[in-house]
Amino acid sequence: MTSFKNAGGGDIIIDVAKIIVENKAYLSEIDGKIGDGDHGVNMAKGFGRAADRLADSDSSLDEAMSVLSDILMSEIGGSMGPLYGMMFADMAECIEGQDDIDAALFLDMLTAGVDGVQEIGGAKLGDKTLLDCLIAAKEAFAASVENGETFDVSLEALKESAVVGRDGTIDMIAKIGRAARLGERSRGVVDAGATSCCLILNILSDGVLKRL
Amino acid sequence: MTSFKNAGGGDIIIDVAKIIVENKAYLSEIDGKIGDGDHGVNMAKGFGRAADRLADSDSSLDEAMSVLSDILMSEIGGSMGPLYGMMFADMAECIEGQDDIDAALFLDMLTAGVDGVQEIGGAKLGDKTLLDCLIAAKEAFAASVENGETFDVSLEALKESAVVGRDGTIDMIAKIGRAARLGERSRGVVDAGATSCCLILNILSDGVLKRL
Amino acid sequence: MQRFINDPDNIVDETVIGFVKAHPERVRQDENNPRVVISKHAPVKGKVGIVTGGGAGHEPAFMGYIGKNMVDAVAVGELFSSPTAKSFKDAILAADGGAGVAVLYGNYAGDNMNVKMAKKMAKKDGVVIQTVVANDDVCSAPIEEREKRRGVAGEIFMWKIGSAKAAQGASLDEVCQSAQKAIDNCRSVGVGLGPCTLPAVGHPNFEIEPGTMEVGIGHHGEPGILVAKLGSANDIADQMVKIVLDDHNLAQGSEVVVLVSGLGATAVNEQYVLYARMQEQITARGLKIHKAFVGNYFTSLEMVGVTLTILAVDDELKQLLDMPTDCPGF
Amino acid sequence: MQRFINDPDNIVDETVIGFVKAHPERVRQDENNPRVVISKHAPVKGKVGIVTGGGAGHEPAFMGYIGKNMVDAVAVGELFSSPTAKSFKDAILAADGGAGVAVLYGNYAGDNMNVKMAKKMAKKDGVVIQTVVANDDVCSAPIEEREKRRGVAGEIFMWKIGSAKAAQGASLDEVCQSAQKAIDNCRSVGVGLGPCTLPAVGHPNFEIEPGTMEVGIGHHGEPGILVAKLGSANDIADQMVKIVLDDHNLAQGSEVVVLVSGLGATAVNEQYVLYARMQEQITARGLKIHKAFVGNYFTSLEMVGVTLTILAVDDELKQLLDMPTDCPGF
Ligand SMILES: Nc1ncnc2c1ncn2[C@@H]1O[C@H](COP(=O)(O)OP(=O)(O)O)[C@@H](O)[C@H]1O
Ligand SMILES: Nc1ncnc2c1ncn2[C@@H]1O[C@H](COP(=O)(O)OP(=O)(O)O)[C@@H](O)[C@H]1O
Ligand SMILES: [Mg+2]
Ligand SMILES: [Mg+2]
Ligand SMILES: [Mg+2]
Ligand SMILES: [Mg+2]
Repeated sequence: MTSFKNAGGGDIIIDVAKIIVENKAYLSEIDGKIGDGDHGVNMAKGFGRAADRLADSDSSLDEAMSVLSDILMSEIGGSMGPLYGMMFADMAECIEGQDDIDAALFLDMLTAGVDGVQEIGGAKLGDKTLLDCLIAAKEAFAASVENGETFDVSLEALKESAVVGRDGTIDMIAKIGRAARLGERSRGVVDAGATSCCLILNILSDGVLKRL
Repeated sequence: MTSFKNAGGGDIIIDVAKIIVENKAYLSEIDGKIGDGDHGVNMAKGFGRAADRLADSDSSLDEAMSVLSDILMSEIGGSMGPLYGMMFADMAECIEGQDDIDAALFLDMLTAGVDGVQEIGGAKLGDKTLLDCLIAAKEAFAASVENGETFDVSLEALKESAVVGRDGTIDMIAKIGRAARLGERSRGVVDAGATSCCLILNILSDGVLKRL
Repeated sequence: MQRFINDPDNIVDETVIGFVKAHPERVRQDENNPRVVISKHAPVKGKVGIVTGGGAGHEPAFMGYIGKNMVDAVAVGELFSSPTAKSFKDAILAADGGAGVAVLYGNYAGDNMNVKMAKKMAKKDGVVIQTVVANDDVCSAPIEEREKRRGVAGEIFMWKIGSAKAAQGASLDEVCQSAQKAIDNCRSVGVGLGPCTLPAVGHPNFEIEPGTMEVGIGHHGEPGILVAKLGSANDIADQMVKIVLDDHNLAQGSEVVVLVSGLGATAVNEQYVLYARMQEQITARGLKIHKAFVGNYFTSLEMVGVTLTILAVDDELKQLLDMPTDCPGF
Repeated sequence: MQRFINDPDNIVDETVIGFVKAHPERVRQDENNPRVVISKHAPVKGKVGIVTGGGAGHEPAFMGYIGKNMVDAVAVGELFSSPTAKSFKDAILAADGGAGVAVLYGNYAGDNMNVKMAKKMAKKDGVVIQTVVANDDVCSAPIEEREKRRGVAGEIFMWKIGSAKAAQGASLDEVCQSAQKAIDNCRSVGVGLGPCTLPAVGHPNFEIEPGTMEVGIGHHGEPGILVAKLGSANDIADQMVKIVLDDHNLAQGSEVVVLVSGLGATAVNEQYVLYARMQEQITARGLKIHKAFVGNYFTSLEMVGVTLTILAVDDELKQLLDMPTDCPGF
């Protein structure tokens, strides 16, 4: 199939949320290496609440992303509230009202997500943030679609590049956020936000793949 | 000899002070078991200062005991300031102006020390305090003198009984001071003050024995 | 030891110097006795002088409660060890404005002895002295032997009330009556979760096994009445309120003032977590809270733990307690 | 963990509840947002509203600085994590007396983003908002990139001065100018001797090897500029004063206000030991100390460590700083 239904897509967000909650300790642990060790706690709180609120709601993908975004922005705070809050808000806005989501629309959605994160956070590629995963994944998906590949093949490219983007943060020096002051001391450790972003993108893609 | 010279006896107090300083850690350790762990620190501070101030002073025994007492009372505080301060003050007063100290005068001096401690502290035999050592030692000395033993034989009796008195506190329940609230939990541990008192009495006796 | 210290033997001297340097508008050091800290306002002619003192390591107590309408002079001992008789005497002389001096201190053997000797000494200088001895620590002796109980954070209320009374121009008798009433109306309990270390000793002088807590712990780590499994904050709050109020036996509708003090190394937010529950429990018993204090008011070096103090107040005590003060401790 | 906690996920909610219960004469909780704490006096019609906020775990900051002539409303985040945009917005609305609102907060990514969003939201409600961002932490970025530095205990002076200015009836512009001047005149440094633990994580999220110290540590354990051998209190005091004053570059004879804050588990007497030496070093540099504060003013859970903050004051700042206040934090 070349597209999937927006309707019922909320279950994908429930799966995303579950994976984040499962990785709570791990995400905090990597944040602790060069940050303040709370990334998993912050993420699990927000995504966990979203999973609870979405359970049995049978929402569309955009509705579910809006619920998640609202929880992040109004109940979680920290950096994740605004960053993932804006990402999901702008992605939701992009697909709102659409019945079917094809590769082109999915790319628009990803692009809206990237822009949302950059607008609120002001970070750029190479700053050692979740953007290094998000942008790599989006670009790989865009290139694949441009090359005439199918939606599902392009999603596999997205997933692979998310991992590559995440791992690319290991050798970077943090330029923004708490770790920025560390300079060389921040090298050698994977970025926590890039790690959670990679989880999100992978589960999101898997959910779409199952529906194509 | 049946007596020793008061003059020059200050060196005995210097020796007493040195032993106390050497046992600083040990005295704190036993105090820590049922008290607040500062007995060695308190004692070493006061007795150490006395040793410094008495060095090369060639004082008499009563002068040295007065110096020690003043330091304890005006610079050390705690319980030891008043207790040992009064003990040494009253002992000094007892022998002040005497050239020679014989067994009878020595007994008067010990008795004055016991009374001084009891007057300020209000403890009695069996309360698990330094008095259990001090009174045992004094009584043994008194009994020995009464039996017609010589000064030096009586001093050996004093030394032995000081140890017995000290060890007798092991099985006691504290009735006064910080440990009193412990009840049964205070049993099985030797009393810190009795331990320092035993050291004091032993070195004091050894100093006298050398001079007889 | 991960501590900020120079020579362990100089800690108290340096603490006093730092304190006097930090609060020069409020206090000065006695010229001849560095272990006596005196209010800038003292002595006030015709006012009853208020003196306290005790071992160091409880900062901001005791020095921190010197100030306007508060304590006039404080004698400072070694860490956890009574000040000398001489220091108590010098504090008494410094506080004396001719109307007598109230020595309001805690019930520890060393303090009792040193104050007793200081009284003798100061009497020779013609000062009239009365003493009030704090004994608010419930677990340190059964109620029938209240005179054996130690003084802990309730001393702050005794000082506040005695000092306010003195500031109103009351006589020595009246000041001591109010201070005595304050401490009679006070009950405290401590719970320890982690020990403290005298720097000169270098290791904790008592142990609290991880996973346990010492209920009824004293201000120097004196063992409590019970070593229990470490409970939740709510469990601990419940136990503390129960210990204090079972002993207090207050009539329904009584008004109380509540003080939760960290012992030195307990995060301030945890103290508020405890207070949230204590407040519920106290009001559930039919009591009305007039005022509350939460923070590090009376510490024990870097002990992990808290104390709870509940003071029953009437109109007189409320008015004295609410009199404005300016001292570093509040 | 030897801590007073119930569910680690509820600590902040319980802390806020405890705080509001302990200080009912001064603060109330927003009816619709439990993470917003508001002065009993706010909003004051015609007065510029003062808002701050930040992650919890720094108690008595931020809530403790609500009060008369002080902050009007505070947004409370999770432990060490920015409040939500919504909470900042609700705090702004609660503080607004029609003369605009100054949001005086610290330079952390999360706070920057959430305040930015809150501003947008509150503008829709017609509130005029300006922000001042504290960046007093010297070791968090070189002087040329001062805009990147984090805000730490210097925020207290920014609040005090901005709030006093607002209490005098100044305009929003004037309030923000004074608050900006306060923070521009502020430099801070932290030294960590022992880590802190987020209860939900259960183990320290950074390490300080026994025998070492982290010079320049941040308020959440952010690594400093140097891991050094643990020095004596005097060595540490010297280093801290040097870091702050080398960066500050004040003229001889300048007047300063000094704040030494424990980070949560440092004994109060050690803070005074440090101050004794700091005072010597600061005055030896030709500076005059107008006022000093020593205590647990801005903590980091149960971190072992201290911060030193030096604020250069002129007549305006002195007058604003000395204006009486009544808030739990002071
Ligand atoms: N400006 C930014 N833009 C994008 N991502 C960012 C930005 N600042 C921080 N991050 C991401 O946030 C992650 C940390 O998140 P978290 O630990 O939850 O928040 P905090 O840093 O407030 O404790 C970092 O690993 C990084 O990926
Ligand atoms: N009232 C008393 N009479 C005699 N000895 C006492 C009395 N109270 C305490 N002691 C002695 O003091 C010792 C403790 O001394 P120390 O640790 O220096 O003082 P503190 O108990 O004030 O910390 C006890 O072991 C006991 O022998
Ligand atoms: Mg983090
Ligand atoms: Mg002791
Ligand atoms: Mg002691
Ligand atoms: Mg954080």
